[in-house]
Amino acid sequence: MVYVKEKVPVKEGLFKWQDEEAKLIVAKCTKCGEMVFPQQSFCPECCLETMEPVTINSIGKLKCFTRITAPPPGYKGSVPYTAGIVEFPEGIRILGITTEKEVVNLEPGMEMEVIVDTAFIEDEKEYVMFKYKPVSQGED
Amino acid sequence: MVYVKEKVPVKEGLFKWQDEEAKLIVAKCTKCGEMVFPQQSFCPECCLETMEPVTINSIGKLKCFTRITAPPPGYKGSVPYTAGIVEFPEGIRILGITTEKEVVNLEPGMEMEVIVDTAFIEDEKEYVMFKYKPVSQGED
Amino acid sequence: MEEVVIAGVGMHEFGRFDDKDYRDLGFVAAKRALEDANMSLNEVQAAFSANVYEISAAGHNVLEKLGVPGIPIINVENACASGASAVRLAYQAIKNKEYDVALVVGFEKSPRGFLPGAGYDRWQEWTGLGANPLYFASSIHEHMVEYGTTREQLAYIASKSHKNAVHNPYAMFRKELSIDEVLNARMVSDPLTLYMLCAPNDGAAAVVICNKKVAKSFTEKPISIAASVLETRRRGDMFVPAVSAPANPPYPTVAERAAQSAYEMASLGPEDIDVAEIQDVDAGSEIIYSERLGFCPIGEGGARAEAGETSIGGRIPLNVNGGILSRGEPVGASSLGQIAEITWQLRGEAGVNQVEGAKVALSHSEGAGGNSCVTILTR
Amino acid sequence: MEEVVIAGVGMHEFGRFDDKDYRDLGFVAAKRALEDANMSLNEVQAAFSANVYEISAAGHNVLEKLGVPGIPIINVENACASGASAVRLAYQAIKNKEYDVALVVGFEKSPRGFLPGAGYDRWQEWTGLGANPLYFASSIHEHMVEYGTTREQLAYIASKSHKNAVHNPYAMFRKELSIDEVLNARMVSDPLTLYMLCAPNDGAAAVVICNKKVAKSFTEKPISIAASVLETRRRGDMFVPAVSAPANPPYPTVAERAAQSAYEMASLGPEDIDVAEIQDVDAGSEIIYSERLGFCPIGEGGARAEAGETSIGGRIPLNVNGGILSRGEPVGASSLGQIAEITWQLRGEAGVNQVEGAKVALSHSEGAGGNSCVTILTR
Ligand SMILES: [Zn+2]
Ligand SMILES: [Zn+2]
Repeated sequence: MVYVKEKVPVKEGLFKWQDEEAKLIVAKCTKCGEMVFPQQSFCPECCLETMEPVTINSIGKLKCFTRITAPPPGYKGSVPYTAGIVEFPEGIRILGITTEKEVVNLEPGMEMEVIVDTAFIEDEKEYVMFKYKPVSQGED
Repeated sequence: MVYVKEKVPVKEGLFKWQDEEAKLIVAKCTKCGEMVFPQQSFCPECCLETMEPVTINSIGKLKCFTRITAPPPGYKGSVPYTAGIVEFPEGIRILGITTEKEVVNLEPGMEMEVIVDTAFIEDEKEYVMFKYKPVSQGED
Repeated sequence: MEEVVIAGVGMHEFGRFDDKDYRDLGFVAAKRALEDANMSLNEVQAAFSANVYEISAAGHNVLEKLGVPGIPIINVENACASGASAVRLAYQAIKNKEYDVALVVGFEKSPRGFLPGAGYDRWQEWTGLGANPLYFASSIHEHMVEYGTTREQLAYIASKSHKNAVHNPYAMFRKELSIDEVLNARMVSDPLTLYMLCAPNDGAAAVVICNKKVAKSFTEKPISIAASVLETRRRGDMFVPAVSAPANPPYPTVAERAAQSAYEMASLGPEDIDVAEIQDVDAGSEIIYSERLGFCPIGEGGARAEAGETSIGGRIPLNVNGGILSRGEPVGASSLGQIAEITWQLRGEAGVNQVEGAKVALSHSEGAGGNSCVTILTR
Repeated sequence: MEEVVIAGVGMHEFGRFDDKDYRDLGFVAAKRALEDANMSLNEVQAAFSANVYEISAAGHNVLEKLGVPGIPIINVENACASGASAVRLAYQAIKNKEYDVALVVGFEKSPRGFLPGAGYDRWQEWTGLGANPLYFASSIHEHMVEYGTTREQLAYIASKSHKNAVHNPYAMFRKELSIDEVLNARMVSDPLTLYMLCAPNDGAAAVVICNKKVAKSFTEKPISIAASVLETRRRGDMFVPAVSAPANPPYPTVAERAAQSAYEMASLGPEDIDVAEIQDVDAGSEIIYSERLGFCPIGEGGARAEAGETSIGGRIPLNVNGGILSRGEPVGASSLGQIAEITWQLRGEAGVNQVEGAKVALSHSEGAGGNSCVTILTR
């Protein structure tokens, strides 16, 4: 068992997670409505500093996915793992890791829930990351 | 004492050294006379494949020099060391390491002789390199 | 506005050459291109290099071996589209009479394994999102879901590539592979097996670009540059290393935009293209791009390929010398390799894989950063 | 042929910023330059980035933070002259009506210690010849031997730089240094002490380049680009990483050639320059280049500096905001920093270090590969 002093996100501002429901934070343009994840201050379309952070629905539809068997550069987790693109009702598609190791557990079009889970542990810190979890499988 | 199986040059084609007087090999253009070190097949001036290898006089004049105290990237020798530009009678200036650790042993304009000496030892191989040695100091 | 032609092309073989450094590779390609153009570096007024993984002054160091005439040299890095981006700079400069002759040389010693440095942020790398094949696999998987593209069609593309490459002396892989062999190979990023993904490798390619009038004194086989386009992704393209995209962007993809600009510039359409080298960085990309470049309707790329339309002798032969899947991808050199190959096609010098009577050819490269280049050549 | 102006400039401070990556630095500089030009990225039609040490699509990744308008982006690497080389591409493209507005952004997170990747062959590195300061030190030592330039004159240059930098918010070193402090500092590469050599560091700078007619709708203080030149060394310049040179080359150095081309292009001479930022990568370089750029006779650079001619208020003030010696050198950003500084000078916005009435200014950058850029601006 690894001793963990604190939990920290892999990057600040990606998701809400502490003492509240896990939700992705996107930036939304107050002028044109464009959304971008991770959040940034300039709108990709308007090219103006018109974005504000908003959270989106924690459930979306899985559009496509893949399974990776060899660790890519800098990866601190275990292989194999799966990743996919989820389309959220607000109209944004976001690439993320899923909770599943095998694609057999995934179906195009299935509902996925955003959860926050351990990414890796390093220097007594538990780094947490958003992941997509199939809604059908083991809901609360 | 490090065991050395063989002596090899730091790069082939830089200098003559085995069983003969140490001499730098330059490429000389058969068309315009331009010389370049290390040798290459194209003339820097004519841009044609008109170069042939020739050796040059093993003694030249020291134009300028410096002393380096911290090891640069990839350096396999010891610090401090000195390096300088020697101008050879054929009309080419070549940058090289000297045998001296201190600039106090060097004078602008002094005659320097090309010798071949140990650069470093690695994997039981002694890598040899040309160096400039003051002619006044300990000639044979 | 001057007319611009390709006066010479040259390649160093693509593969793994552990005893050569990037200078050796670039030197050979540039030397061959200059020889092909009956020129020396003395005739060249500006040079552009294309490379990703070297640090500094790489083009300068390559060209030193061919002469030191003091011309301006610019090193360009635009990922997989580096070479074609550099061609565009040379093309524009010659079109605008800045120079009469420019040399573009691309070269690469690719690192082994997954390519680093595509621009991922640290958190993407840490969590496993920093993997290029993940992007390629996701794209083609969505295509499969939406249009019924099959694994067999992906395998067909890879098998076609390897069959084409048998006769290409510049390709890394020159052995035929059956559809079964492709399907049964190690799964790298589902649905892409090892043979459906290109291998980054070493290599070099060079192109001499020239004012058409000036070219006459050097070569009797100039090939015209009818279009040279570089576009960059908008938000709809969730390209390496982007993490999100709008669900239904109301504008075309970057490949569509680059193709459209190129067709307009050349006053030609996709129906006029006789042969094309397109960014088959994986088998899925060949399918997707064959649609986006206008060679068949959206969704039909897999079926059309399987029906032989993109094979030699088919309606629109794609990657007839094996493409990136068989040549491998020395990133900086890759798109110049494409341009060399289609130049040979238009000259009728492509040997066994010659597309008979090819008059118009297209090269398409696309990669990290969302760069998309389309170059159209005519004879 | 269109007239070309600088419509806006911006810098991120030069220094060490361990908590920021290159994207953060480039973003700030680009944002400030666009704000200065009263533009957003939507007005920009093409972008050029200047960077040495990032791997791929670096400019794309920086600009993403300001918008994703799909414009062509080209990443340029030309060592210390990367920024000015990119400016030249933008300048040529706008002059030739390819675009009306282009953004050039340079950024760097320099590695610590001796800079790697200057293009040395392995044997040079192994044997100790792969060290940039060795080249700088040799050059100025020969100058000392030939013309009697003194260590005190070198120290004077460094001291002048540090004095000038006190009021420059973008400089890394803003503390005055006496001539004795410079002379007594650690000897790095004889005769160059620590304070006579620039420190590679982090930073960013950006320039908005614009068609003069179009600029009128955005800014009331356009600065004209009278010349933008890139030349590359001939054999006589034994520049990093060259090992040999002819003893008596019958042609000018690359700095002389670049300056000559620039003066011709601008129809101006060195006597017309009111203020200049030149490549003081070390104190010796400032002396040598002050001569090669025509600001004083060959051999007199050290004495003229010591006599105050190159100080603020002198005949030809050089590096009046501290130059590279005090700003430090974020390699890709460095020459854009020069251009930003002289733009402020010509606008009369340079504060304490303003050269009164400056109408014509020059920027000179030179580095690995033998790149030499000279840019002349006028108001
Ligand atoms: Zn907006
Ligand atoms: Zn010659």
